[in-house]
Amino acid sequence: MTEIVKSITTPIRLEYVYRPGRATSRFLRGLAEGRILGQRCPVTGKVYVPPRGASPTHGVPTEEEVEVRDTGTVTTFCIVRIPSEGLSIPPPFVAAHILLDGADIPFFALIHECPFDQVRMGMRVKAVWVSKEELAPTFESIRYFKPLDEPDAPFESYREHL
Amino acid sequence: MRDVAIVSFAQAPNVRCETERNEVEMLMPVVAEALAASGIARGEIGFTVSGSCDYIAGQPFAFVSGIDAVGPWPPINESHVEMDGAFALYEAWLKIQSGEVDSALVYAFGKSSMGDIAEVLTLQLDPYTVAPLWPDAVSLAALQARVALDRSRVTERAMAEVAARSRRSAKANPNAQLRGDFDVDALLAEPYLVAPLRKHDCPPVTDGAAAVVLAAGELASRSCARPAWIRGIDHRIECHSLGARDLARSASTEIAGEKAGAFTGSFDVAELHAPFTHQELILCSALRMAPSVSVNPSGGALAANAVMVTGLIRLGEAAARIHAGDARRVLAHATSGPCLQQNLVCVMEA
Amino acid sequence: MAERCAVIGVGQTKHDAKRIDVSMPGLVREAALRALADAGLGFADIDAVVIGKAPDMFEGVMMPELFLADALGCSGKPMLRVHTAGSVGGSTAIVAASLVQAGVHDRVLTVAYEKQSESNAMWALTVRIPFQQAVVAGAGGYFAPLIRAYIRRSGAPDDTGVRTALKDRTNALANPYAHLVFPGITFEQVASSPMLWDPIRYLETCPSSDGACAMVLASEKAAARAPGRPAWIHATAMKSEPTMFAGRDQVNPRAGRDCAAELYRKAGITNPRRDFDVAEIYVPFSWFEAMWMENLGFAAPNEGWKMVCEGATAMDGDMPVNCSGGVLSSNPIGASGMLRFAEAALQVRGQAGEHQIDGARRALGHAYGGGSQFFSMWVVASERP
Amino acid sequence: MSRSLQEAKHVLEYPYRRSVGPVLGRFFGALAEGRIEGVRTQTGHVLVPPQEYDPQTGEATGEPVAVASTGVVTAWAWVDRPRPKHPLANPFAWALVQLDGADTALLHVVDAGEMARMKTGMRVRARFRDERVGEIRDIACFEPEEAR
Repeated sequence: MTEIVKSITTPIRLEYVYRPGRATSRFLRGLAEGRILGQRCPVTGKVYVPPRGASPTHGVPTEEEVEVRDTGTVTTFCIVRIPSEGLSIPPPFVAAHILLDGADIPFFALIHECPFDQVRMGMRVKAVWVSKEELAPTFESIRYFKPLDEPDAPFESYREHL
Repeated sequence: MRDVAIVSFAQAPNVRCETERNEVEMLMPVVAEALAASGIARGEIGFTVSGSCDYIAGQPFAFVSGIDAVGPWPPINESHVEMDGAFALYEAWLKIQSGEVDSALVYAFGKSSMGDIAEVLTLQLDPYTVAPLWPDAVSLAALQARVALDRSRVTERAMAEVAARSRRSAKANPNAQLRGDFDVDALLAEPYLVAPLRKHDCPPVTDGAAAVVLAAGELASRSCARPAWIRGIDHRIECHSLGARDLARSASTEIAGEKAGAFTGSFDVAELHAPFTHQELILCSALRMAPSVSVNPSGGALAANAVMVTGLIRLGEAAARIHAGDARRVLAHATSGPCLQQNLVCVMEA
Repeated sequence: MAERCAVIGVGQTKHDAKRIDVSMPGLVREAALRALADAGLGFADIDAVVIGKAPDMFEGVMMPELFLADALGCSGKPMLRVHTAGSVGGSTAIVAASLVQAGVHDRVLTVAYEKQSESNAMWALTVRIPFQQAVVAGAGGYFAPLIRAYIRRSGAPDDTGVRTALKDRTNALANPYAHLVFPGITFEQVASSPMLWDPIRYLETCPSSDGACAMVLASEKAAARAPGRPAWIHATAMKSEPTMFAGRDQVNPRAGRDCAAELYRKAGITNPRRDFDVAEIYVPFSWFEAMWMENLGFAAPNEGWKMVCEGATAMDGDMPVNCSGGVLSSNPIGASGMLRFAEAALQVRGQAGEHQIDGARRALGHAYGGGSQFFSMWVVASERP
Repeated sequence: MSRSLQEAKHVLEYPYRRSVGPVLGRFFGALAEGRIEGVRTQTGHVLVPPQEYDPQTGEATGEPVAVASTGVVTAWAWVDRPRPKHPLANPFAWALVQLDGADTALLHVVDAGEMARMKTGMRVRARFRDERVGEIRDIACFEPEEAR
């Protein structure tokens, strides 16, 4: 009697070559210099960080470069409590939306140097960079954000960014 | 049926590798150009639909950022097919036929250069008994060419003549990637890539993007001096297994051609989506192309083959002949799947 | 000018974490053959097939409609493949309906599926891409901050999500096709389940399922010959907005509000809470029920949670939502949206079995996808439009 | 305008685990035993590889049918420079092989050494792997059946 096979394994491996394009290249080069560079939408004047070269609301190129600060306000966040593939740090940890000072769209980053259950909406935070020698054109140049010793921002100041 | 026409068409220059711009940056000027040519304002477009494929980009949801290129704000009526943009155009045509909208923007994008496209296309095959052997797209096309050589009037010389003619025609197409004069005897003296295919029988690897605007009735007449009216459009698929169908003919093209009205009257121009030389010969036979028809004056897929865009470009190129006043009745064809598994035929008139 | 279109056949698979007993063709055929049987038809009677699913990387097959064509009796017929992220099941049904509404075909089979057990959804959703920021912890990690923002904005009580989860998990007990089944589940069990992506608990989260859904859509002429009661499509709508832009309201996205407004205008709905008898809404994390109640106009802004807390969305409430158990109970991603549309159709056909709302005449089917940016919806009713 | 940063490699990799269903499950089971089985459609055609349905109509197929491990090449393409993922590292032919007793052709490879030995209509025989696990690659390749 032939044994019925239930399943087979079919490994798939494909290799691709990625190129970041101009806007992302400028942003990543900025990180290598310890700077956070956004781009301004020519129609709405809003500053996008990281920039993708296009205004998502108007379908036009964003060319004007704007440097934003590495401080900002936590608009909202999630406490990740389960481990999963690809995480470099053990849970629990906080992943936050951070509205950088000078930007008009939240930036995603981790928050450390603060107990995870004390992170708040409105909390003021600052980027913690890798050492000067380690700065490189990658997102990893910013290790995470840490709390600033400042009063929380009022809800009204960021409610439009939720 | 409503009268629906292609009223404008734009495409990015087809290139071997677009290193400077991401997909959105490639699409933006193309969408802007197609909209400007139609005279229909961005906010007035009734429906937007695109064609692209995650596996071309190597990441899930690759199409999502594409819509940034149209600036979908306020929110728009929008859809996406994981197929060539030609099939997105079909969905747009349906939407207009249903009476829900009067105009549509259709776009497609793909950077084939990002991966090994012949190997990426292997993932289209039956995942149980075929894909695990990793036959690449060129090898499968070569099998089909063999069947055509064995069982029909296709010859290697006729195939080389298709290649030479396509690349000669492409000299007049500023957006083409491969163009020039080639000697058929010299081509035939080249070694096989995968026998019976030589390099010239195969398409180039291409990055590209294209956009088309469709409009109905009076809006079409206002948007374009010579609209390319869609008189018939249909697409058909046939069975997947290469060993269970007749590879020497394209049965699904025959049905789609019949349904689209391709066999009533003559054509000035036909733009056929044939990435491999023998496929053009198979398609010409399936569509009963008269020798007088100018086939692929743009150079076709042999001159530029941005996968997921090539079919939409065929529709756009054919329509552009009407827009320019160079043709009165044209046929456009698009294909999907291994060895011409799925085929779309569209008949347009001035 | 559009032709009328009706649902005359509905089929779905038993949804499960691993449908190890079937191949992909077997899975889609299980749903398709049930829909055909319901419609009293065979593959030969079908004019065209429209298939939808979420990313191809879930199963590692590029454009799988090509190899599934034979399994769905498609040879010589038109076939289209839709992909609009999580809303795809809904938009696939809408594309299929437009084939009938455009007057092109009389009987269209539409199928949506996902066989997530072929890989791992968390892997496929968090593929690491060069030059881009790493995605943190899948869909839960993405949506949890939006839920937190909703709680802050609305002042909703913390147990709102628990209540929805308990309701949907209880409803699922009456649905033989549901994947997650917890007999005798209690409020305490949900409330004490572990936090995964705070504020989302384990039992407030959708599963990862293998499953498929299929429907046969028909013109008025073809529907007249159907053996069962048709569900008439009164309106469909789709709306999209960018994933991210300055000032975007991600909690109550305008694309969803605009989509509902267009849908209601087309269907003549003036008061959704009064005009609908039942709704099937795409709720992958329990809090989204309250959020979508507002987005869909069933409740005023910041008051959706009141419907949940008052029991309005329960089977015996005035606006029953997700009587099938919803996405929280079965989530074959590509099919999840079509399941909402199909369950709405089953309700107005009186064929929802143990989770039927008696006398349901008009129902809403809803799906969303991407970063709450793609919406597709339909209204189906027992009466002809 | 500054130019783009250097390119980077992106690898998309997963060992998909596919449930195969009853019809292919039996086919793969037979391959593990060094035999090839097809399936009969309602119209009497024998499909190899078998499918759960008739590719022309979508109707369910019937009982399994044993076929020979020999057959005829109905189409072939010669690969001089195999790709790393190809089943054979030496030059070989892709081929559609209609096995004796089957009505459809199976896609596989023929190890013929050189292109001059390939011909449409030639007879070939399956060479099975010694270590078989129940999958299509249990057939290592086909080879010319020159003894006949």
